[in-house]
Amino acid sequence: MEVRIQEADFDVGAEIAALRKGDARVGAVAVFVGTVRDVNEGDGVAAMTLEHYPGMTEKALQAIVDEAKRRFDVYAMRVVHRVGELAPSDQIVLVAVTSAHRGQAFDACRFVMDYLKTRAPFWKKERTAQGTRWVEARASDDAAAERWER
Amino acid sequence: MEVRIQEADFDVGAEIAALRKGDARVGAVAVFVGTVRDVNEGDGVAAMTLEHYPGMTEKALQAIVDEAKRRFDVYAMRVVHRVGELAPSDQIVLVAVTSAHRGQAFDACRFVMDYLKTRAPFWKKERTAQGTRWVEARASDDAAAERWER
Amino acid sequence: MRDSPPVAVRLVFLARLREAFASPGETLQLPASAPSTVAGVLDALRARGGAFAAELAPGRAVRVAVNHELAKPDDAVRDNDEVALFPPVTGG
Amino acid sequence: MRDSPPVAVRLVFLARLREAFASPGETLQLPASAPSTVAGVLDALRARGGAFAAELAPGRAVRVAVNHELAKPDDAVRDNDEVALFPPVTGG
Repeated sequence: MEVRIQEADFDVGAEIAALRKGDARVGAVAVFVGTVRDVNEGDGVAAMTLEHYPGMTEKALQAIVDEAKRRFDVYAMRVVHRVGELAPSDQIVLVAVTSAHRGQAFDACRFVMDYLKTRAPFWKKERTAQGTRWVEARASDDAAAERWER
Repeated sequence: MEVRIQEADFDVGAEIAALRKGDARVGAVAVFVGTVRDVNEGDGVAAMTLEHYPGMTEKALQAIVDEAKRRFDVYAMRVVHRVGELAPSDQIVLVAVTSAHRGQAFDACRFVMDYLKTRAPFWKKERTAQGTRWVEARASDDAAAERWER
Repeated sequence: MRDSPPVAVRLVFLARLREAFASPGETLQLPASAPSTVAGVLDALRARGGAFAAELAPGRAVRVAVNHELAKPDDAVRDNDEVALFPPVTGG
Repeated sequence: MRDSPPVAVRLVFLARLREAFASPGETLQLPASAPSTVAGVLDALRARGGAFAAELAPGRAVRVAVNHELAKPDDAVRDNDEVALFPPVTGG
């Protein structure tokens, strides 16, 4: 499966190994892992809940992966995104890409993250000493996604 | 150790875990793994030997890591490069970077790979059906490194 | 008044909007006078006042997906469409 | 002829150059007439002809490191420096 949404943690090494398995054309593997930071907007974060929109989420992620495959010369891609309750340092998201060459692998990996950040229906709710709050979207994420439209 | 040169293979998952360990400020981990392709310049590659320049190699890699830390807002970096005899699909190099945000992590990871490709004293010798040959440097690698000078 | 057939959409409220509206969703019968568009749906909800007017006020960032695809205000909605309202996404 | 003290450098040949010169390195006494620079070292080697002239011919891409730092033709070399000659790198 190119796209997975799950409550369980994932094993980065195992995911990369599965993605590469049997394909000796691969010369480059670019990987991104997003993790829960213990501080956001200056406040300590004790826990986080990740909500999503079942039904749309898988389609949105698959559409992003398909677009990346159209734009970049890559062999295989994988996106794993967790939902539910997470703690600081927990893994949230994995994007892994194989290609013959590093430029295409890096570009495709970054493209998927930039689009995921603005188009995939996930929402973070943080618990801090002041109570719970929904994380606000960042203008810098919109700007990062728009760079690919130029 | 931020920089290692070794004949032994490396465990990507373990390297990432060690890099992240104990640092809950981390929100982004960018990783690159370079692997031996079974075809290069149109010829099948049966095996590869990686030679380096002991004494200079460690210094060159550390200088690249230090420069990346000056340029980008990152927490921790790790470079592992193998030498000796390798086969198709074998891992060659790992670059891993942690940061608060993905843009800096991606940039630092790619910067290290681009500089490593043009400044770290490693040479590949391939064994093909036609015999052994030293891999020729690519103009595209020089161009990739020069992008960071602008 | 128009002659077009009645349009009912299945609304889904997510994240902050689900909490603000104290509901995961509902079925909305579009007023006969309303255009069968995303904007028409938002206007019908705003007309209720209260949390709907506040959360969907012009200038508040609200995203809409019709049948799981991101949609714009002028996009059409049809009878039985699933129309989801949510804040800008913050995953990854 | 100049009065400067004699300069001997420890040459290291790597990768294709090690094979072409059939040697991992040697100690080179720079001629008294040669400038104590990277270019002076390369000229002294080229003057030997054979594989040295061929591999170090103008237009061939050769990199030089002095005491483990990448160096340019005008960079100085001093007595007992380690001067490595190698093709453009191809790691990663």
